Amino acid sequence: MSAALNGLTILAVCAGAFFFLAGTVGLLRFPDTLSRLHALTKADNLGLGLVVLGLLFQAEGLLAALKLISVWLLALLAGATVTQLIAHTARPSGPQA
Amino acid sequence: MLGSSLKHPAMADFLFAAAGLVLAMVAAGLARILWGPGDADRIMAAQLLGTGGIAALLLLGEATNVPAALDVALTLVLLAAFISVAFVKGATRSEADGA
Amino acid sequence: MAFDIGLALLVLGVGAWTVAARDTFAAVVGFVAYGLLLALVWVRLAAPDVALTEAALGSGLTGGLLVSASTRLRRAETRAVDERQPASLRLAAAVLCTLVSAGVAAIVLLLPEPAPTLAPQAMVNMAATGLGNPVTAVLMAYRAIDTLLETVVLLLALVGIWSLAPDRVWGGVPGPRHQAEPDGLLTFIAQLLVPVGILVGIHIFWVGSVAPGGEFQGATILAAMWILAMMAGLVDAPAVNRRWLRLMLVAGPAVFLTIGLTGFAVAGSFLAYPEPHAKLLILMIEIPVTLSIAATLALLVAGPPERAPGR
Amino acid sequence: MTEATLYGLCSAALVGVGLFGLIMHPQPLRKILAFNLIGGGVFLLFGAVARRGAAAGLGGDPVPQALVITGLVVAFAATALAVALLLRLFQETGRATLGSDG
Repeated sequence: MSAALNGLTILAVCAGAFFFLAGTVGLLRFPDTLSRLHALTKADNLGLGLVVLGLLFQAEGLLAALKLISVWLLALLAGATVTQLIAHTARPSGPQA
Repeated sequence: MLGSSLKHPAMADFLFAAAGLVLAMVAAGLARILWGPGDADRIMAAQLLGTGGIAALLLLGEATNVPAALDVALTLVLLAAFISVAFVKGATRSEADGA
Repeated sequence: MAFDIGLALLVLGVGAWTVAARDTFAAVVGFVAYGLLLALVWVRLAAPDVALTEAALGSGLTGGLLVSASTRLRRAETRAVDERQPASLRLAAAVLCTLVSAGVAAIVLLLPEPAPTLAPQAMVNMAATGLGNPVTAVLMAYRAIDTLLETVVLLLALVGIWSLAPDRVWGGVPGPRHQAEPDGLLTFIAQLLVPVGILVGIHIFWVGSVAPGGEFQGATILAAMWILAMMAGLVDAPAVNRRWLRLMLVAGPAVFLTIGLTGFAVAGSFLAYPEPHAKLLILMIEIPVTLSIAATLALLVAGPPERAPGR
Repeated sequence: MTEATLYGLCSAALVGVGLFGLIMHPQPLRKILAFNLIGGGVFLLFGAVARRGAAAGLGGDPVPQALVITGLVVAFAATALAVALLLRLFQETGRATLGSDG
């Protein structure tokens, strides 16, 4: 049972690390602000989400699990909303790249 | 949700390595702050560092058995949102100042 | 070890970038990243209490303050001509700074062995305070006078900021009035984040007696949430001449001082707690102190009054 | 080398880097940033000393750790005051630089 949970943790954390890689590549390679924004939100949400999922299999107790999920939800909410706000402030002057 | 008292030492090593890996990739993204060109890009790079840093922190906390790392992560995520809102508000205020 | 070397180099690189960046805003973003990385370093140095403070205050609240200041000063900064210092001065400064660094590095390498430590004394006496977190025990019991003075320092800084107000808005309301847009994104995020943040702030304050956390960390989060609510237009900043506000600001230090002085009568010296009641007394101090610190920190960020006080 | 020594050396370098910024930048906001950078370095030095003092089942000496928490709060108060002064200067004069002719 524990071995299965450990396996799930390894799988999810590895997938999460992959999405961080994708986000970094997107941030460095995409030509304009808005498409970089798009790449970044994907990486953010999925990368952190998968790491959190992986760690959930190791969590001790309900409070720790709840905190892990809250970290992800808050990052998701803040990230998405802030991305929108930034997109608004970036628009009037056009993509600056 | 099994206690980590059963945690395999190899698991701690793996999580530790994963923390390093995520941090290294995010550090590469930091080059965005160096290049700019716009404020929005810089905030985005900082946000990627924020999310990656939080992921690294969670992995590190689990690997080295520091449960308080969860509270640090919660604090970071709340304050990151606060900083981004301060940026948006400051930018609009700067326009108002100039008008 | 490889992880630590990488992290140390990353901290140094981001720190150097903060100094080297041509654009001030970029430097500020670098500083926020620097703070986040330092929080990771503090976890590595087995100091989760400091990691929390760094995340909340050193990086978070300071970062927000500097981000809004730098966006507001943008206009003035672009006008300021890029005055490069002469090469001779740069060289002299570089030599000086290298010497200072070398001096500090020498101190690090020559630290006495075995390292002196107060950890055993802190642990032995912790039982008497009824607390389970040695850092909180140091802040609230052994070095309580530092903590008391610190709350006073915060108030003095706030008095300094308020005294920068022009005459016509003396005692008025800090910052511009932010309009809430009922369907706005900012209103939405604030309505969701603020309650969660308040919960997290109280949690971190509350666990501080037994686990990493405490009044400064909790108060900082509460302060950030108050500012967030102000920026989203959910609440307006209070006029700084309001009596309830003044009371809230001094309540913490006042209770702290009163209990400290009572120490003379009941336990023989200033800030001594009679043993069976130590934990209760510390809690009685901590709750008003947390509220006072939260209000003070938020008003420090809000700045001097900019609008005349309403009635 | 232990991690305490490693981060101690890192703190030494940070103090130097921050000091350089404090001396060289003409803009006050950059000086405030550099001041905070130095602060981070000094606090890290305390952290290294605290880590070396690990004993009695604790990962570090709680006394320097508590001092760092106090220091962070005071550094914040000083930063807030400095920023308020700077913004006031900007409001009065429209400039955000020091010196006779900006």
